[in-house]
Formats: sequence, C-alpha cells, structure tokens
Amino acid sequence: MIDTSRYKDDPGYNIQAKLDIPYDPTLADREYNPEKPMAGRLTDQGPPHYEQFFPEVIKKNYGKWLTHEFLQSGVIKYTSETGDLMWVVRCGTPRLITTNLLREIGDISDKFCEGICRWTTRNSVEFHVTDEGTLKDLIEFLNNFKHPGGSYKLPIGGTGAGITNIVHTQGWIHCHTPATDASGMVKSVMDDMFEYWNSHKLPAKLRISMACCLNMCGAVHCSDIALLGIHRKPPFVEDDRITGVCEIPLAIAACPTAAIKPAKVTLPDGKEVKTVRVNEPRCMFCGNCYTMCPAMPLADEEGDGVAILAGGKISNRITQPTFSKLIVPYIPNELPRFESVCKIVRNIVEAYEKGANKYERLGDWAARVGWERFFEQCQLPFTEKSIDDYRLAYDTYHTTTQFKWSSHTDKLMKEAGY
Amino acid sequence: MIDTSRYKDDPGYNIQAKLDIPYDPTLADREYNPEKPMAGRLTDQGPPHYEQFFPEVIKKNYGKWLTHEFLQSGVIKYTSETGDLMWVVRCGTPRLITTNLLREIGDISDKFCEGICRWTTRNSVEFHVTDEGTLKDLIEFLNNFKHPGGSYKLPIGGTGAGITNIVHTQGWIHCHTPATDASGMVKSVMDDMFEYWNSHKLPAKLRISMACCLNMCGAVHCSDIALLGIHRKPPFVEDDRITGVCEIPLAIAACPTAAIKPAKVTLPDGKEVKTVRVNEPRCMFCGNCYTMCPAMPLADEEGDGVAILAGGKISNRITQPTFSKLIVPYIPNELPRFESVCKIVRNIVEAYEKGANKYERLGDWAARVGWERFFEQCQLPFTEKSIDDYRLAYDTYHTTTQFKWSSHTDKLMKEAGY
Amino acid sequence: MADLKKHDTPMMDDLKSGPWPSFVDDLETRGNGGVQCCYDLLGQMELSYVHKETHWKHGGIVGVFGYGGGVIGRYSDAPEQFPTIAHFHTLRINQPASKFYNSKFLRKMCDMWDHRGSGVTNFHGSTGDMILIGTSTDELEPTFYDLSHQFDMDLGGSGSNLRTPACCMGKARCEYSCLDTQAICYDLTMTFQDELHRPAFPYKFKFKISGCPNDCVAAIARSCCSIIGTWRDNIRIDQKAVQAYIGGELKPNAGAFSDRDWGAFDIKKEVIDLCPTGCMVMDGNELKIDDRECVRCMHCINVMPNALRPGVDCGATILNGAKAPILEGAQMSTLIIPFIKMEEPYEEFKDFVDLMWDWWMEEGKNRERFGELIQRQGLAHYIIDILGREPIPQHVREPRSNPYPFWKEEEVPGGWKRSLEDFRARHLA
Amino acid sequence: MADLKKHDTPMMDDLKSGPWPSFVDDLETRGNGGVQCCYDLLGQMELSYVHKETHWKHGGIVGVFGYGGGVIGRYSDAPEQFPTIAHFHTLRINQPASKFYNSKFLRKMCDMWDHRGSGVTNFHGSTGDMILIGTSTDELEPTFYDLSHQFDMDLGGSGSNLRTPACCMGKARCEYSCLDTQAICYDLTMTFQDELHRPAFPYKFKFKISGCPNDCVAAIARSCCSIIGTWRDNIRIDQKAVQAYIGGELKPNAGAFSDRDWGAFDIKKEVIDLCPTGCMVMDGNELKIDDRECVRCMHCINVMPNALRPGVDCGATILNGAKAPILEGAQMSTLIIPFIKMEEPYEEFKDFVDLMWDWWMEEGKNRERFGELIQRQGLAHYIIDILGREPIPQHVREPRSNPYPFWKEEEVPGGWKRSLEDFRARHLA
Ligand code: SRM
Ligand code: SRM
Ligand code: SRM
Ligand code: SRM
Ligand code: SF4
Ligand code: SF4
Ligand code: SF4
Ligand code: SF4
Ligand code: SF4
Ligand code: SF4
Ligand code: SF4
Ligand code: SF4
Repeated sequence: MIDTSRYKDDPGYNIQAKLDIPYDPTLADREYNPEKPMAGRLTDQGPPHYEQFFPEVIKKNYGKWLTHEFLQSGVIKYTSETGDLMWVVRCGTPRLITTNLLREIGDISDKFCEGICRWTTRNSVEFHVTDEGTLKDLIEFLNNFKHPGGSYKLPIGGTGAGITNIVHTQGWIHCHTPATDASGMVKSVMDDMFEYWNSHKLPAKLRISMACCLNMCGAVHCSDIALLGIHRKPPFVEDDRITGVCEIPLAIAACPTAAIKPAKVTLPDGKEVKTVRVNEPRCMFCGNCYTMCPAMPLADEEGDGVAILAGGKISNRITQPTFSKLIVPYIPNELPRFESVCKIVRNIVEAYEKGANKYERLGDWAARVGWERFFEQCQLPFTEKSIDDYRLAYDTYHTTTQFKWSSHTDKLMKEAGY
Repeated sequence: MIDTSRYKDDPGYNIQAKLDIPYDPTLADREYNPEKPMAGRLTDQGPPHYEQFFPEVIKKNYGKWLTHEFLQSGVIKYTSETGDLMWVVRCGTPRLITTNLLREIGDISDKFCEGICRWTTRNSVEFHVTDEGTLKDLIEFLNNFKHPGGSYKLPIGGTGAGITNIVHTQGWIHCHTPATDASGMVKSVMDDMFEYWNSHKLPAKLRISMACCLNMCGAVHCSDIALLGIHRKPPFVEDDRITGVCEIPLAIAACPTAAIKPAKVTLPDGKEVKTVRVNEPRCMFCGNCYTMCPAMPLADEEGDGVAILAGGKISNRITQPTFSKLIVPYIPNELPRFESVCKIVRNIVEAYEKGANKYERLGDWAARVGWERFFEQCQLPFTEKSIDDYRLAYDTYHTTTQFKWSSHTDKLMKEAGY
Repeated sequence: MADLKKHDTPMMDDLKSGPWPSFVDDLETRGNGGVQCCYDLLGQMELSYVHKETHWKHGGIVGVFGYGGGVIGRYSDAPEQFPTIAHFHTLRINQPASKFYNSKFLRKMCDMWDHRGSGVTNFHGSTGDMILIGTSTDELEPTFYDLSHQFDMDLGGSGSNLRTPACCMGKARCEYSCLDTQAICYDLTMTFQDELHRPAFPYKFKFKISGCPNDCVAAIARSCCSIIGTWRDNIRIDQKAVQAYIGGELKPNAGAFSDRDWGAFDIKKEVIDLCPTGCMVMDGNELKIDDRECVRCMHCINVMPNALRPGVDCGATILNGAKAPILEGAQMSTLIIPFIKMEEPYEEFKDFVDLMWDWWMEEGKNRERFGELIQRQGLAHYIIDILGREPIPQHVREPRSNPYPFWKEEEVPGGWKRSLEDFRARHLA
Repeated sequence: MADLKKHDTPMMDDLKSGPWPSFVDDLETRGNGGVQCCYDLLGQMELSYVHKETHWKHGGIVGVFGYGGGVIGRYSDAPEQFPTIAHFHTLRINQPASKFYNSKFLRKMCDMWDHRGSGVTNFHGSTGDMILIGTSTDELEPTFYDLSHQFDMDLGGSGSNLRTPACCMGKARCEYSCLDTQAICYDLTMTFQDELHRPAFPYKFKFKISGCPNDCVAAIARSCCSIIGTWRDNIRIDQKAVQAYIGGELKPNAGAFSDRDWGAFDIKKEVIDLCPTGCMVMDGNELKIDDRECVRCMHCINVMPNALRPGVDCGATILNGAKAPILEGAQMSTLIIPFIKMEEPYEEFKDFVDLMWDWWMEEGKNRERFGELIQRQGLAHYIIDILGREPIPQHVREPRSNPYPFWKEEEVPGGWKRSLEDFRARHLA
C-alpha cells in the first residue's frame, strides 16, 4: 500500500468528493464575474493526485509487482509479490475521440473494472481486471464493440513484438502549420498494419510516429518509422499585413539558415512598408518563420507532403537511443488514404520482419546489414536528399572502404561498362 | 616480371646510367648561370621510375607474391607463386639521419642485398635478401651495429602485433611553429617502448604518431596514440612590424573562431598603424594566425607542451577508420626526456596489453569497455578538456543511460553522501 | 436539431472503413447526436483534404486571466462555411500522473465539456495533457472556473513556461521501476506551479520521468530534463527461474514474441551474446553477471523478468536537453548526473533544477531551448561552472577528437600577458 | 677542422643513451667529422631545450626559378651563436614510388648533399618526399641543377599545389595488393608535374594510393584523394590451407602474434565471429563466405593469408577529403566512387580528377582544403552536380537524421511563385 498521507492536504488529493457532486453547468455563470476575475478564483491547484484513481489491486501492490506475461497481444497478466494477480487489456484508440466514446469507456470501466481505466504514453486505453472470468467477458465485449462503419472502437493489441499505437499530432484537425493531415494518415496506416497491431510476430517492438510539420510535436525523431509532414515551398510574404501582424526582427531571427532579410517595399497604394524578403534557395522549409509570423504562410497543395524517416529508437535496451534517418524525402499528400505512405511502411515492415534478428530493432537491423542493403531490401530508391548537408553533416560521411555491393553499385558498374 | 616498356622513354627511367657517373661537384657551378636560369634547364622530370630500384627477385615476382610470415619481429619471409622466397629485415630509424648513416645503409645494402634497400611509409628501413645464410649474417650484423652512445643504429623490429616506428615531424630541429620537440620526444618514447618494438606481444598493431603543432604534419589524428604539441597562450601581436610582414586580412580570415579583429594603434613613436587585436578568451591556440603572420608568435615556454590523443586507427580491418580522441589535454615540456609523456604512454600500452582482446585495436578496446573504464585502467584523470565544445560537439554527447560505474561515479556518490 | 447541417464529406467517409477505430465515425456519430460543430469539423477537414492545406488560421493569443499558457487559440479561415468552429480553441488540462481515471471523473468531465465546448478531445496530447479541443473565447474563463471549482483541476502548460510533466506507469504496474515515477511527477508539478502557468523562461521546458532505462515515456527523446530510473547495486538473480527459462517452462520476454516460431529459447544467443557489455556468463548452471561492467540496458531483465530484477539501491540518471529539430536539429538528452537519489522532498534534485533554470533565464536567448543553450555555451561549462559538478568520462560518448579545448588564463602559468621584448631578446625577428 | 666549435649540449647528450637510434649521436658523429653545421644544429636544439621554444624564424619564401614549391625557407633566430645554420632551407625531393633505392643512388645523393648542404636529411617526410634539411639560399639553384642533371630527379611539392603522391609497396612485395600502386603513383606524378610544381590551387592537394583496405600509406587519413585497392568478385579460398590453420600447422596472421601465448587458433572466435558482417560460416570442413555481404575489411585474409586471397577482379575505391584539423577539425576521406578500374592510362580516373580540380579552383576559397569545400558546399552537390554521378547509399554512413534537405524550385510542381490572392481566396487571413 502506498503511503499518501503526505499528500492529504494537497488540494488535488480529494477530488473524489468533488466528483460525487454532479456537474453544475450554471455554477460558473453564477459565480464567475468577468469584471472581478480574482473573486473566488482558485489557481495553481495542479492536477489531481494520481493515487486516488488507482484500482485497489494497484494500491495494494504498488511497487510490489513481480513479473508480467503476455497472454496474447494486448493482454498482460501481472503477478505481485503478495500473490495478487491482475490482468490488463490494452486497446487502440485514435486519440482524437469525443465525449461519446469517453462515456462508453467509462461504462466499460464500470462494467468490468471497478470503474477504472488508464491511458498509456502512446494513447492506448487500458482496462485492469482481477479475475479471469471478467477478463474473458471484457475481451469478448471489446471484440464486438464497433463503430457504424465497421471499425473497432477499442481494438485489443499493441503489446510485445508488434506495432503499437501511432503517436501523432493535430494535422488539419486543429493546427495552423501542418503540411499534411495526422488523423487520416494514422487511420490509413493502422488499417494497413492492423495485422501487426494485434500480433507478436515482429523481431522486436516497432514504433511508428507521426508529426505534421517539422515542429515534430509527435517527437518522431527517435522512432522506428517516422511519418513527417514537410513543406517544399518557401513562405510567401504578405507585404500588406506583415507590419501589422509580425515583429519583423523575430521573424528574421527565427530562420535557421539566415534566409530572411529585412526589406522595404512600396505597396500598390503607394505606402512604403517594412517587410522581409526570403532568399529562396537558402530556405529549407522549416516553417519557423511562419510560427513567428502569420504573414509568411508556407502551406501549399503541391509543395506539401510526407517524408519518411526510419531507424530511430528510444529505449536503452542493448543499443543506445538513436535518431530516425531520412529515407524517403517526399511523398505527395494522397487523400484520403495516403496509399504510397502505406505501401512504403508496409515494404519496410515486411523487409524488417524478414531480415532482422530476434530482439533487433529496425535501426539496429539496418545498421547491421548496412544501409545499402536496407534500401535494397525495402525497395526504396536512394536519393541525394538522404545525404546530409546540415550542421553535423560530416559525421554521416562514409569514411571507410567498407561497403557492400548492392543493386546501386551493380548499376553504376554496369553503366561504367565494367 | 613487370612490363615497364611503357616507361622506357620517360626521363626518370634511365637514372641508373646517370648514377654510374660520379657526382660532379663543379657541374652546376660551371653550367648554371643565374643570369640565364633557363639555359639548359631541365624541369618537370618527375621522380625516377621506381622499377629500376627493385631487387631482381621483386622484378621477377611483382604481383606474384603468395604469402608472408614473420619469423620474429622485424623479419618477414615472403613466398611467391613462382616458388621464390625472399626475406625482409625491417629496422627502425630516427628518420632524422645524416649522410653518414645513409652511406652506411648503402654499405649494408651492398654487402647483403645486391645494393638495394627501401624505406617504409613509417620511416623504417628494409633490407631484402634471398637466402637464409645471408639473412642470418645480416641480422647478426645489425644487432651489433651501434652508435658511440650505445644505441642501435638500425634496430630490428616493428612488425606484427607491436609498436612500429613513430611517424613524426620536425619540431625544434627545423620548424617555426612547434610547441614541442619531435625527435627528442620520439627518442624518449621509443627508448621506453623498445620492448614492444621488437616483439609481437600486443593484442594488435599499435601506432604512435607525433606532431609538434596542430598543423599535424604527422597526421596524428587517426593514431592509436598521438602525441601532439600544443600552445596555450594566445598569440601576441607585434604592432610595430605587423604591417610590414603580414597581410592583415589573411591573418583575420585564418582564425577559426573569429577571434582576430582589425585594429588601429598609435605606436610609441606616434605613428598610427593598422594591426589586429585578439579576443583572447575566444582563442583556442591553433596557431593558424601565426602560420599566416610572423608578427603573431604563440610559442611560450610555460604555455607550450604536449597533448595526448588515443584510440584512432586507419585500417579498415574489422572496424572502420577512427579519429584519435583527446585524453590528456596538457603535459609540460619536460626536457630532455619527456618523462610524463613516456609514463602515460606506458600506462596506456600496459593497460591495453592487459585488457584488449586479440586483434583488437586500442580504440576498439576503449569503445568496448567504455571510456570510463579506459580512463580508470590507464590511470588517467578525466578533465573537462576532453568534453567537446567545437563544431561537431553534439555527436559526442552521451545520450543514453548506458554507462558503467567507475572510480569516477564512486567518488561522486561518496561525495553526495550516498 | 432541426438546423443541423451535414456537409458532403466523401473523403472523410472513406476513413470509416477498415479495422482501426475511425475518428470520423466517432465525430459523425456525435454530429448525428445534434452537435453541429462535429459536422463542421468534418466539413472543414474535407475541405482541407480537397485543398491539401490546413484551414486553421495562425493561432491567436487567448487564455485565462493570470495564466500565460494552457490554451491554444484557434480560428477557422473559412468561418462562413463552418460557423460553429469559427473559434475553436483548445485547453490543455494537466493529467493525473500516469493517466489513471475513474468513470466518475470521465463522465463529469464529459458533462462539462459537452456543455462548455465541442465534446472533442485528445486523450492525450503528446506532452501528456488531457486536451479539450474546441471552444470559443468566451467559454474559456467559465471552463477554467468549472475545472478549478468542480474538479479541483488545473490547466497544463503552453508557451514559454514549464510544460506539464509526464511519467510512465512505474511502480503502479511495472516490476522494473526504480523510481516512484508518479510521486516525482506529482511533486514537481505541484512545486513548480508558478513556472508552469506563468511564462518566465526563454522557451518551453519539459520534465519526463521513466522508471527504468526502457524509457516508456520517451524522456530521453522528448524532455529538457529526463529523469530515468536506475540502480547501483546488483541485478537480482533467481537461478531457479533462469533454469525455467532455459527449460522452456517460462516464455522469454514474457511472451512478447508469441506469434512466431523463433525456436527454443537459447540463453546464450538471446541473452548472453546480446548483452552490450558481454558481462554475463553461464557458469555451469549458474548465471553470473559482472555488475560493475553492466550498463543497465535492461535487455536480460526484459527477456527473463521472472529470473532477473533490477537492484534495490535505486535512484535516477538525469539527462538534459532533448528537443525537436528546429533550429539546430533534434537533440536527445545528454547524461548529466549519473546517479541521484530521488527521495522526498527531492531537495538535491530541486537544487539542481534551480541551477539549471537560473542559468537558462540568465543566458538563454529568446526561443532558445535548454538543450540549445548547452550546445551554444558548452557541455563542460554547464557541468562545471553552472552546476559545480566534476566532469567525468560518463559525460561523453567518447572524448573529443579535435585538439581545440579552451584554456583559461588562470590555468596557464604566467598568464597570457607576456613581454614582447623578452621574447625578441631570445628570438631575433 | 681547426675552427670547429662544439657547443655545450648536456640535454642533447642525454638523448644518446637508450636502445633507440640516437639522432644526436648521428649528428654529433657528423659534426666530429668536421661539419660545423651539425654542431650548430645540436647547439641550437639545446638552446630550444633550455628556452622550450623553437629558434627558427617564421619561414621565408625561397625557391628555385619557375617552381612554386619544393623548398621550405628557414632561418635561425640566433644566427650569431649558430652562424652555419643562419640559412637552413630544406628541399623536398620527389621519392621514387614506394621508396626503393640502391646504394649507387644513396651514395651519389650523399656526395651531392654533403657538397651542397648540411648532410642532414629526413628519410622521409610525412608526405613521402626525400627531405634534404639545411642549405643556404645560394645553394638552391645549384642543388636543383645537380638534381635534374646528375640524377634526372625533381623537387616534390610544397605550397598551394599538388603534393608529392605516395603509395604503399603494393605488388612489389605484398600479396594483398589489388592495385599496381607504384604504377599509379608514378603515372599521376608524371601526368601532373605542372600542378605539382606551379601553385594554382586554393591550397595543398594530396594523392595517396594503398593497394588494399589495410591502407598502409594512410591514404584515408592523409590524402585529399585516396585511392584504395579492392575487389568485386569473391575472396579466393584454399580450403586445405584453412584446415592447416585450424590444425595449427600454419600460424595465424603470419605469426604477427608470436610473442604471447594466445592459446590454440580458434577459427570461430578469431575469424568468423570477428567478421564485421558475419558473412562467414564453417560448413562442415568448408569455410564459406557470402561475398555479397562481405565489406572487404581484410580481417579474415590478414589472419589466414595462405588460405584466403582477395579476388581477381580488382579496382579502386576512391575517397576524398582527408586533412589535418585546421580549421574545421580533422577529416578522413569520404567514399565517392565505390569501384573504378585503374588501368593505364587511367583515363576514367583522370577525367574524375579534372572535375574535382575544376570545381575546387572555381569555388575553393583561399586556403580551403578540398575536403572543406565538400563540407561547405555539400557532399551531394559534389557527387551529383560536379561529378555527374548518382547518389547511392554507400555514400553515407547513414542517412541524415535532420529533416532539412533543400529542394530546388524545379523539383516542386508549380515552382515557388504562387498567387497570394488565390491563397487568400481559399484562406481568410
Ligand atoms: C504502457 C506503457 C507505459 C505507460 O506508462 O503508458 C508501457 C508498458 C510496458 N513497457 Fe514500454 N510501455 C510504454 C511505452 C514505451 C515506450 C515509449 C514510446 O514508444 O513512445 C518505449 C520506448 C520505445 C522505443 O525504444 O522507441 C517503451 C519501451 C519498452 C521496452 C524496450 C523495447 C525495446 O526492444 O527496445 C520494454 C522492454 C520489453 O519490451 O521487453 C518495455 C516494457 C514494457 C512493459 C513490459 C513493462 C511492464 O513490465 O509492464 C510494459 C508492457 C510492454 C508492452 O506493451 O509490450 N517498454 N515502452 C507504454 C505503452 C505505450 C503504448 O500504448 O504502446
Ligand atoms: C611496409 C608497410 C608498407 C609500405 O609500403 O611501407 C607495411 C607492410 C605491411 N603491412 Fe601494413 N605496412 C605499413 C604501414 C601500415 C599502415 C600505415 C601507418 O601505420 O601509418 C597501416 C594502417 C595503420 C592503422 O590502422 O592505424 C597498416 C596496416 C596494416 C594492417 C591492418 C592492421 C590492423 O590490425 O588494423 C595489416 C594487416 C595485418 O597486420 O595483418 C597490414 C599488413 C601489412 C603486411 C603484412 C602486408 C604484407 O603482406 O606484406 C606488411 C607487413 C606487416 C607488418 O609490418 O606487420 N598493414 N600498415 C608499412 C610499414 C610501416 C612501418 O614501418 O611500420
Ligand atoms: C497538442 C500538441 C500536439 C498533439 O497533437 O498532441 C502540440 C501542438 C502544438 N505544438 Fe507542439 N504540441 C505538442 C507536443 C509537442 C512535443 C512532444 C512532447 O512534448 O513530448 C514536441 C517535441 C518535443 C520538444 O519539446 O521539442 C513539440 C514541439 C513543438 C515545437 C518545436 C519546438 C522546438 O524547440 O523545436 C513547436 C513550435 C513552437 O514552439 O513555436 C510546437 C508548437 C505547437 C503549436 C502550439 C503550434 C505553434 O506553432 O504554435 C501546436 C498547437 C496545435 C493546436 O492547434 O492544437 N510544438 N510539441 C502537443 C501538446 C499536447 C499536450 O500538452 O499534451
Ligand atoms: C616536412 C613535413 C613534416 C615532416 O617532418 O615530415 C611538413 C612540414 C611542414 N608543414 Fe606539413 N609537413 C609535412 C606533411 C604534412 C602532412 C602529412 C601528409 O602529407 O601525409 C600534413 C597533414 C595532412 C594534411 O595535408 O592535412 C601536413 C599538414 C600541414 C598543415 C595543415 C594543413 C591543413 O589543412 O590543416 C600546415 C599549415 C599550412 O599549410 O599552412 C603545414 C605546414 C607545414 C610547414 C610548411 C610549416 C608552415 O606552417 O608553413 C612545415 C615546414 C617544416 C619545416 O620547417 O621543414 N603542414 N603536413 C611534411 C612534408 C614532408 C614531405 O613532403 O614529405
Ligand atoms: S507537428 Fe506542427 S502541424 Fe502538427 S501539431 Fe505540431 S506544430 Fe502543429
Ligand atoms: S521556412 Fe525556415 S528556412 Fe525557410 S525562410 Fe522560413 S525560417 Fe527560413
Ligand atoms: S606539425 Fe607543426 S611544428 Fe611540426 S613540422 Fe608540421 S607545421 Fe611544423
Ligand atoms: S591561435 Fe588560432 S584561435 Fe587563436 S587567434 Fe590565432 S588563429 Fe585565432
Ligand atoms: S520505463 Fe521502465 S519502469 Fe516505466 S513502465 Fe517502462 S519498463 Fe516499466
Ligand atoms: S542489463 Fe544489459 S548490460 Fe546489464 S547484464 Fe543485462 S544485458 Fe548486460
Ligand atoms: S595497403 Fe594492402 S597492398 Fe598495400 S602494403 Fe598494405 S597490406 Fe599490402
Ligand atoms: S574481408 Fe572482412 S567482411 Fe569480408 S569476409 Fe573477411 S572478415 Fe568478413
């Protein structure tokens, strides 16, 4: 049992009492006075204390768990030192969910799990039960729990040597800088990868992540496979409103390649305004200027699309954490189903499934067989865009005579007439 | 037999005929007229053709060698497809040698080797013989061939899993930028390492290289152990002569850290001159300004000394070529015997001898056991100077939780009271 | 309900099929239930799919009184077509550590959000917050009022402040956890409420806490200050269980490889040979680990959880500086403190936090991430001059290969001032 | 002889003892023989040992008519104490490829150098030249005249020009050599005499040629253009010899480990497990290599030279850009051409050289090394736009991890000019 006496005076610790009182939709309207915002104001209360949401079995066995076992993909059995057992069922979600589904999750929790559920760090939902009968019922329930269109509402899976939920970002559902959509791409890729979601047949965990612009809110930079929205046209500059909406020095400072210079132009109406000009060949489309300045939009139907990076990882298991590497520089936004993205992901996953050793993460496999072999086996063309020319580029130069013959060298040698 | 018919018209191919004619010390004085330098001038003849210096057995077996075998350190037996055998005896030299020794080398070549010898890429001399009797005599001769002070003139060794001749540079014998001496340090270290020179007892080859300033003419940047002369005081600026002897813009451009700025000063005699000023805290003592500008000397008795780098390699064997890494930032110039340098080299070599696997180069050993262990086992203090803060620094940051406990962490934890 | 307007959304509709949960179905079902903004959201998404461009304007600055973060302003750039999402701000709500909830909470939150906003959410945002997507400016204060008064809850971070800390489930469920991840997360969140709500930093700052080096909250990739559990004594070994793995009674890696025939478990091939340091041997029937050589990578423990357990003398490794690519390229966190005890009230750790932040607030440029400051001013400078710690080899993957360290004047005997005359007395120019 | 002046050199004298050949003894013996400059050289060295500073002035520009390199000017800064070395220039003499000599040559060269200079030499300089250390300005032209007329020899490189190419001994003695290293070295040296003697480059440029990936001339570390032998067919295997190694009849690595007891040879441990690609197996008594997976690292061949030999379809791997640390840090050469046949007259290779140099002469800044230009303008740009070659994965250790590639306007449909009006028609500002 965990000792939470130390928290008992924390405001967040007693939220349960509050929760027992039904939501009062008129409270704020009655009590909150915009003229006196500080009246009765509560601030800096922080989040509720986590412990009060734990199932009893967790409270009792906190820090006492002995081991775990996957009964099937998405179903984990935990054993405690105390002899207690707990089963967890993990379900995928699209993360973008409405209160409709949230209420249903509440209902399921009530029905099977003392009312409790949790979300994982990759946006799966987990249900905890303490007996096998309930486990069976829960699984059966979830397997039949579907949307009108036929998709599972809460598909079981996502553990072990398979593909987990795709960490992703807002895309066109909510953000202002995306170069592609997030939710639609995730749906498309996960539909295609579903067989890996609910099975343990890969050589190791494979994490796909997705971010809709280079800000990388999905932090895709250390993922086995990273899907990344990219722009390919420099921002244009709205001379007629830039002074009003931007701090020009901030926009200039935002550019990593110093491509933005201050400028003065005369507008059609004769007014002289301060604005900026972009040295377009120096632009690498990061969008940081737009983040700082609404009058410099980059989004463009033809320019935007998806890049794929691969071979990153986070865990310290066997090998050290590694960055993902740019292997496909651009795929147009094919809507609604992102066919090429799906196809390439599949090629990579299948080549990995076939080629890697047990316990070997995707990037470790690529490093072991060599990137020449990786491109060959994933049937990906190699382009100059994968050759670094940014700050630390030199460290990716190939300063050895060690390389493998591959289709690439075959072709070169054939062309050279050897 | 190699086909050199293709070269027969090359000027350099027939040098033998010239060599038969004794040196004529008055020829140039007679024929060369400084007023008419082009008269009878021969230019762009290039080097003599190599083939004419080959021993007969090499001419015959060029490209036909089958295998080799080390009979002892410094003695290699070569076998050809043709059945021919050849023995090579390798001898150390200090590289800085006079015509006295060169003549003696010629004598030895005449006596034992059809007059022929060669130098290796690391400045050892090699003698080639074709029968075992001569081999025995040669070895005996060399073992007794000594300087008045007792040192060997041509010590046999330098092959296989041992320490070879130290590639080095000019130092105080001839250069203007050294921060230490080369010949004296090499002599001191090789005296101390002599047991490794003429034996095969290390886990792999161990290459020591030496360069007397950051220009690194010895290209020490990929050596198992690199000894490097370094300055530690910024250049001073001789205002009274800089304009005469330097192109100021070149000096400014030479500085990698942009520490040099143009300046104007008034000399004691009232004359205003253009000069430069050094932003001293930005200087990292590379000496490139002095290379461009004689009025900016860096050399200083107290500032100068030796840095040690380790763990580099060149061959592509098993692992890829690697840079040496800075492990000892500074040792004062201890003259004449560089005791601390010798001591540290010995510590490293002995730790390596003890710790490394067969075939494992020093840097591969350090990478395998971890650099924390390397410092511990070589009894070297770790200093902040080994932490990179130059251009590609980030790639040496330790972005993992994987590390070993070592004396360093023991100390920290003890201090923290754990 | 009468004036509900469903847009023609053929591409959205296509995203209903297939097994993976369809956000379209969810939104549409909610729309069908009479929530126009869900229809409008789908309509605008469809338009984005047609134009291949977002239809959200560049964010506006909105928020609640006295806070500098927690709300992301958002306006449609096609408000005439989609009036109910003309304003569509999100609120970031600070999640309970490791994200356990009960149904009471979920339902009351749904009641609130249905009333005050769109009923659309992200469970959860990438940083860890509960995200309520879509409400109008005038609902922001009432929502905050509801949250604070009816839930005792609070907003999470956005802007140049501390972001909502996050952690893995740790000891709640995981036998590997070397840290009380939730307790640390909660304590830091409570201690630094001011930093979380009132932007005083040069840019955003993130804490993440993982209980062990498996790093299930991606701390090393996504946090300016990564707190990762480790141990300094020995891996606990149950030799009988080792034999059970060898004998096949126990499934390797807890069954994580169950859907493929990898052949019988081979402890040599699967554990001993894969250990990155080679510090394990089978000595007869006994598995032996040379713990001094172990780098605590977790592999052997992951493969044989019933047989091996982390030690009991636990603490954290602290790493600094992870961030996304803009501007200088992505960074992972760099090892700074190899081992620190994380015991309440975490004073030693908080002293460190003070040093970290003081430096950054003093020296950091506008929009310079903490990791970028370390790079710009130098890792050694940070460790030694700012933190007052000793540099150790563990701070680097390998020592520098360039010969360009800086020397300070006081380190060099005689300093830097020299007499030109003396020099020239020794050396003719 | 009468006015010979020996200086008091206690520290130099200390460098006579010990087993390693003493340069002091050599110089002193020559001094004793009546050569004052050797005494003076030791005297000045002693003074440097006392002052811990060099006593050579910053180099002066001296040379021979019509050449821009080959001589390094050097003057003592204590000429009154050491008058015979007041001028002490060095000449770099282009060595014969792989540095075989005969005694006739050595003796005549000694005669010449004793007459024209100090009799002090470096056999050899780091670049590969024969270095004659120490003569006065007025002896330079006569020395050059002697060299060219009495030896048919020439100066090597210095300054911003091609430096003297160098190679390993290759097929002269080594069974591993995949290239006729000497022939290539000689041909390049002869072909590029003009570039070697008349500075027309932004900075120095070096060629080095190694016959195989053991790289005994350190090409990958020390040359702007590294030519390293390799093969593209299969490693030749003599299975009987493999058995002889296994059986202990043949010594591993040709006896290179003879002075220590490493135990009996274990082909698995010493060869198969150390192969970086794991592409070897023992299939019964037969050693099998999956040559497509081999990276030609030489290890197995080095260990069992009697059993394994490189293939017969040979050529070179070309790498570019090695250099010492100043300014941006040291570089190793980077793989550019994975395989090129090196057959006389090396036209394909020389076409490549032209492209390389044209670019550098066009774009290189003053004192910018070739490797620095590649870094500054980008490896891909060099490969594709300058060399007109296809980018292949072998060009990188690993693909870039930042998402910052440049796109050219022509690569993007519609180009970069866009209509702001159209954009704002779709998107309200
Ligand atoms: C639930 C969750 C923690 C949480 O607080 O929410 C979790 C739970 C577990 N992780 Fe994890 N990990 C979770 C995110 C992660 C992440 C973070 C991420 O992906 O963003 C990582 C780092 C991934 C990476 O390296 O790129 C992660 C790397 C691991 C590893 C190392 C795997 C590897 O081969 O490198 C293990 C060890 C293992 O799998 O044996 C592990 C092991 C485990 C165990 C076995 C721990 C335990 O004893 O319970 C849990 C079940 C594993 C499983 O699902 O196969 N967990 N785990 C997270 C589930 C996310 C999801 O819904 O998919
Ligand atoms: C004579 C020389 C070539 C020349 O043209 O002059 C030469 C000769 C041989 N080298 Fe070398 N190497 C020579 C410089 C080098 C260099 C260059 C250097 O050190 O500056 C290297 C790269 C060193 C590095 O990686 O840092 C070099 C790395 C090798 C290797 C790879 C060793 C390794 O473990 O990485 C081998 C293979 C071996 O030793 O089995 C090799 C093998 C050989 C063989 C066995 C080749 C043969 O079949 O004859 C020769 C005798 C080896 C020995 O001495 O143990 N040679 N060898 C050079 C002798 C220099 C000296 O006097 O010491
Ligand atoms: C909501 C969220 C994405 C999501 O779908 O989950 C998000 C959304 C935004 N992020 Fe983020 N970031 C979110 C987590 C992240 C993460 C991941 C993390 O925290 O683990 C990262 C990468 C890690 C890091 O901190 O570097 C991240 C890196 C960025 C950046 C780039 C920062 C940088 O230093 O390079 C920006 C740009 C900026 O700050 O101006 C950014 C900016 C933004 C803005 C505010 C857009 C902007 O340019 O101002 C996005 C608002 C979207 C919207 O309309 O709602 N967001 N952002 C995540 C926050 C949810 C939450 O609070 O839980
Ligand atoms: C003689 C020699 C050293 C030796 O003792 O062997 C040498 C001596 C000098 N080198 Fe060097 N370098 C010599 C091989 C090298 C090498 C090694 C190589 O070629 O394999 C390098 C490193 C590889 C490279 O090219 O980067 C080398 C990198 C430098 C540099 C730094 C170049 C750079 O890009 O960073 C300089 C500085 C400069 O060029 O101004 C330099 C400059 C010099 C100068 C001319 C001094 C100067 O600042 O002007 C030295 C004249 C010394 C003297 O008084 O005799 N020397 N120099 C070598 C030439 C002998 C020969 O021709 O055989
Ligand atoms: S990744 Fe970019 S587009 Fe996507 S949510 Fe983050 S800031 Fe917005
Ligand atoms: S997109 Fe990035 S690189 Fe291009 S101008 Fe804007 S800030 Fe600069
Ligand atoms: S390393 Fe420096 S000091 Fe030594 S010879 Fe080369 S340039 Fe001169
Ligand atoms: S020594 Fe180097 S860093 Fe210092 S001022 Fe001179 S050029 Fe600049
Ligand atoms: S990081 Fe470690 S302690 Fe936390 S959930 Fe993952 S495996 Fe368990
Ligand atoms: S935790 Fe990793 S390093 Fe330590 S013994 Fe296990 S496998 Fe080896
Ligand atoms: S580089 Fe290769 S071919 Fe040349 S000498 Fe060395 S081992 Fe022989
Ligand atoms: S040469 Fe190297 S890579 Fe090729 S088979 Fe031999 S050991 Fe393996």
